[in-house]
Amino acid sequence: MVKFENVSVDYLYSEGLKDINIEFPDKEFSLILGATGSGKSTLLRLIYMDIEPTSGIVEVGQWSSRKVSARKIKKLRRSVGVVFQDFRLIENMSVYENVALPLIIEGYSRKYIKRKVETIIDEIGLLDSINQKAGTLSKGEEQRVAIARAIVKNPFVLLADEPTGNLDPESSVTVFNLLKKINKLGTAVIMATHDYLLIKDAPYRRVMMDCGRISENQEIE
Amino acid sequence: MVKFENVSVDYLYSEGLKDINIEFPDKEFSLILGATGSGKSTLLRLIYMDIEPTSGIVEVGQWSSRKVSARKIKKLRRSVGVVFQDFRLIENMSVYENVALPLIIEGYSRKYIKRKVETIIDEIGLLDSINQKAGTLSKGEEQRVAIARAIVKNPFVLLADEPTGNLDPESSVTVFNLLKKINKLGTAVIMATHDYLLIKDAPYRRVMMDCGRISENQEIE
Amino acid sequence: MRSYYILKQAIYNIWSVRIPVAIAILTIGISLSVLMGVSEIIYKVYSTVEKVREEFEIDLFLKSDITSLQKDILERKLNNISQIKDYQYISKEDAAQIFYVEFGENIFDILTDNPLPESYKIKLYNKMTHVTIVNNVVERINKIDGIDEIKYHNDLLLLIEKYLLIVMVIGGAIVFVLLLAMNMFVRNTIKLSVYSRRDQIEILQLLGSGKLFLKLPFILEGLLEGIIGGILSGIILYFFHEIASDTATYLFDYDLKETNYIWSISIFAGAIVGVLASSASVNKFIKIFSTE
Amino acid sequence: MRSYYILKQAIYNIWSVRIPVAIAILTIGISLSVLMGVSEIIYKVYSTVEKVREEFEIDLFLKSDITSLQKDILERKLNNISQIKDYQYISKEDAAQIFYVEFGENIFDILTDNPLPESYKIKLYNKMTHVTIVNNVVERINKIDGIDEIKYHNDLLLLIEKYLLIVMVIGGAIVFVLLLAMNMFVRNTIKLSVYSRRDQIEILQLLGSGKLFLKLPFILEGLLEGIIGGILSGIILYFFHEIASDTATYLFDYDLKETNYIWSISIFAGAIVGVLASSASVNKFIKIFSTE
Ligand SMILES: Nc1ncnc2c1ncn2[C@@H]1O[C@H](COP(=O)(O)OP(=O)(O)OP(=O)(O)O)[C@@H](O)[C@H]1O
Ligand SMILES: Nc1ncnc2c1ncn2[C@@H]1O[C@H](COP(=O)(O)OP(=O)(O)OP(=O)(O)O)[C@@H](O)[C@H]1O
Ligand SMILES: [Mg+2]
Ligand SMILES: [Mg+2]
Repeated sequence: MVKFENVSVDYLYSEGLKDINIEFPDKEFSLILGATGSGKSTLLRLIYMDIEPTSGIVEVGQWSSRKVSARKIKKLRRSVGVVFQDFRLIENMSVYENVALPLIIEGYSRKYIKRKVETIIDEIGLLDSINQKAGTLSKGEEQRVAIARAIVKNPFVLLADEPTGNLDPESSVTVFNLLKKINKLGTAVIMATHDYLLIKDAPYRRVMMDCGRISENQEIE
Repeated sequence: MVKFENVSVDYLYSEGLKDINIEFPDKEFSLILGATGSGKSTLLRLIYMDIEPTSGIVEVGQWSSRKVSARKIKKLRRSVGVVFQDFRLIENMSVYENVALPLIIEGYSRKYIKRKVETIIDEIGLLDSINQKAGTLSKGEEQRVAIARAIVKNPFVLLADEPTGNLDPESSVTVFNLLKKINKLGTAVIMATHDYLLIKDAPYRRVMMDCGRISENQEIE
Repeated sequence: MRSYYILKQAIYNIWSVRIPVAIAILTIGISLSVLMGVSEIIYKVYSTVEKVREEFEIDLFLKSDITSLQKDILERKLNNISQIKDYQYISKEDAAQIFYVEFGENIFDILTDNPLPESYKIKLYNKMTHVTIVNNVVERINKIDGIDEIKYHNDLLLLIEKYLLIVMVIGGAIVFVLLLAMNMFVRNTIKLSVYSRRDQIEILQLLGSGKLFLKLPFILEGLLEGIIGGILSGIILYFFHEIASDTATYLFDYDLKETNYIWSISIFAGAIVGVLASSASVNKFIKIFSTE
Repeated sequence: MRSYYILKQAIYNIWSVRIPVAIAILTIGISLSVLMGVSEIIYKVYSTVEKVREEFEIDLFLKSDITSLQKDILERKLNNISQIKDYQYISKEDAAQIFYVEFGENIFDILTDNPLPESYKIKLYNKMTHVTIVNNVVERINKIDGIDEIKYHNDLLLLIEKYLLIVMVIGGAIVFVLLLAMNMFVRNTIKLSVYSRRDQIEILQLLGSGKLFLKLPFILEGLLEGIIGGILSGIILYFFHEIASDTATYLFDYDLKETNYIWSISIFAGAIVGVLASSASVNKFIKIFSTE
């Protein structure tokens, strides 16, 4: 479970977040919507504790933003999968290596990693480019690699920040279906998106953000 | 006029471009469509001569890819505006400075630059963040800054690589209208996009790309 | 898999970021060779001075009418002077012999009588060959009966003490300053090399990698750079030895080839420096929150 | 506007990329102070040796029965020896006077007769104070009539020639090697500092910026870094002078404060080094196509 209690984030020129209170239950699929600059990414960054809240508490599973340590944050980040809005691939590593990184970090066996990574790269349709350097991929390809890296370790929460921004409608649907499938397997997914067409009929909770506040929190059964 | 003659680009793992023949007349608005990895960005990069064609000739106005020199490419790039797919803002400069750069490079007066840059930043709706460092902007904001920088110098061709990928539908429409306006003023616009909804009713030429080839070149009056 | 990754990454890093790595290697190589070259020169000067000291001796020429009792007393007194390491009695015949060896002429060919006096050659302990101590010893010896003349090259000692020793001290200071400076250059270069890859460190942290995993590729990279830098420095030193060898033999009567093993020290030192510097550098870029 | 941008950018660069800039400044500062400090030491040793040389003289003691005609001939012959710069006649009275000054005793208090001989003090040209030349000169003088004894400290010259001069040569070599090494360190550091901002250079090129516009902010940055590094080195040298001042006065009889102006050279050198290095570094990252 991910829980925000009176969370605010102050930035120098802009809103950041103001007094956010919200819970994302386990296994649920939530969509975060809102104009650019409304604070979607900031919200997600708080969850993987890339930034600290200026005030308030963020709780993610057993971890709380009140008691952080390098060791705890390390554990937390290992159990959360993140598709960063700017991908954050390591440019001079191959697609394979980028996707394998989370597994390597956790110390899985080479054989397991190979099987797992190849399956997932196949699923996102990049098997042909598996040895290509991430720095030479097209943006859409990079985005798919970023998605593969986020889901490869079966995280307990998956954060996806605009995961289809650089994809054509067809690939977007494929990716969205992938996220749905992962959600069905028990992972909570929190996805920030602008692609209203893609999510039009999705039966998921929609959280609307506006200037650093949650303007609507609409659950759909 | 931008003209491709039998242009191919070879990449290590993937298609790149194969035998492209196409003309983009002056003052026209063209849309480049196609799945991720189909070669849209490669096509655009050839126009601002960030890469060389492996074979064939690219002609942009008075410049030809057959006779390049540092001096000629400098001139060419000054008369072409580019919205890069990955924005390419200078992170530790402010929004103002990033947008002003092309004008500073051309040596305009300080007063002229100030007026021009402030107008355009207002137009893309970032006047509040004018002094914010580009590195701290949200992706959507970065994208709009990238657009502002591309159009600030009234280029004779404007290349826009997925300029609305990180924007919410509303901002996308604003940006698209801005591009239309610029086109009306006489600038040829070549825009690569995935946002079919946005361009649905636009009366512009559509170039469909597929695996490095042009699969359709459909002009609309 | 982790260790495979780490090794591969270290090698790959080196190749994919050639510029900073090449610079780090060059910096380590040049630093080490400058440092070790200068140290070696200073050491050679030092050992030359020591050799001059070691050869320092005091000659006591005895009166021609000295009695053997007086000689006994003299020897006993010499034994009592703690600064004296050793002395050697040279009889009139020994002196003639030495004269023959040194001048190639038999003294009896010139004179029928042997005019050379009996003498003692006195050696002091190495640490005692300082002008003031020597003067003191000479003074004590002077009081002994039966001595005609005392000869010793105190002016040489004076020179050593006034100039050469100073040069040594200055040389030591230079080496010390160089040590600090070179150490700083190597650390800074590696820090910059890591700095240019701070993105990678940040990404790995966002993926939950532990500190060690984060650091090991860089440490290994530092190790490899250090070893290559050390080899580079070894090669430079080798050529320095080749070039300077004749000069060194002439000046210091010293076979430079003897210290050719310096190249192995150089590699070892390079490795240590590389590891320490890269490890410390990565630490600078490890932080919990990206806003820190 | 361009120039405003360039200046602002240079200052801003320095602040926003503190780490590489601080490292560049430190590197320039330490390099300059090591280099200038070592050069100064070597120079001091050199000037001491020169002073010793300058003071070198040959004393000719004349026979007591020398006639004034013989003296005339002698002087004429001395004039003919081209290595001789100068000579000074010292009469018996002058000698007594010198004796008085040196020993504090009037010679006539001890003896009624003045036993001190007439003499000439000969100075050679500085360049001529080498063992072989001196021996040659002495040989020629020796052939002149009326000379009783020639005294000169050839052993000191020998020592200078065998050791001190060698130290000088070695010192010169050290300075030369340091010059190369430091130059490389500074260039590399600045190159790495520019390397960490190669994105910015690439972006500016994509926007059609000319070479000069691209380079000027970095050149200005190099200039500022060089000046600050030079000031740093000036401060280090200043303290080095303060600390070493007494020692230097004692050893070399040299007032270090005299060369305190070294800090200004240091700033000047820093500025030049900074500009050249940064200009060359940026060139490395200027290319037409991003695929090059
Ligand atoms: N490190 C920072 N320093 C200062 N301001 C920041 C920082 N990060 C974000 N902001 C500002 O906070 C606001 C919210 O940013 P955030 O990235 O959360 O927006 P977003 O909803 O993700 O937008 P987008 O849809 O464009 O990605 C923006 O106006 C942004 O400029
Ligand atoms: N520098 C490069 N080296 C190797 N392959 C490259 C390089 N640049 C692009 N490619 C490959 O060429 C193909 C076309 O790339 P391009 O960036 O033109 O696609 P795109 O149509 O712009 O895709 P997207 O919609 O994802 O941006 C991709 O498969 C990509 O992996
Ligand atoms: Mg965002
Ligand atoms: Mg593209």
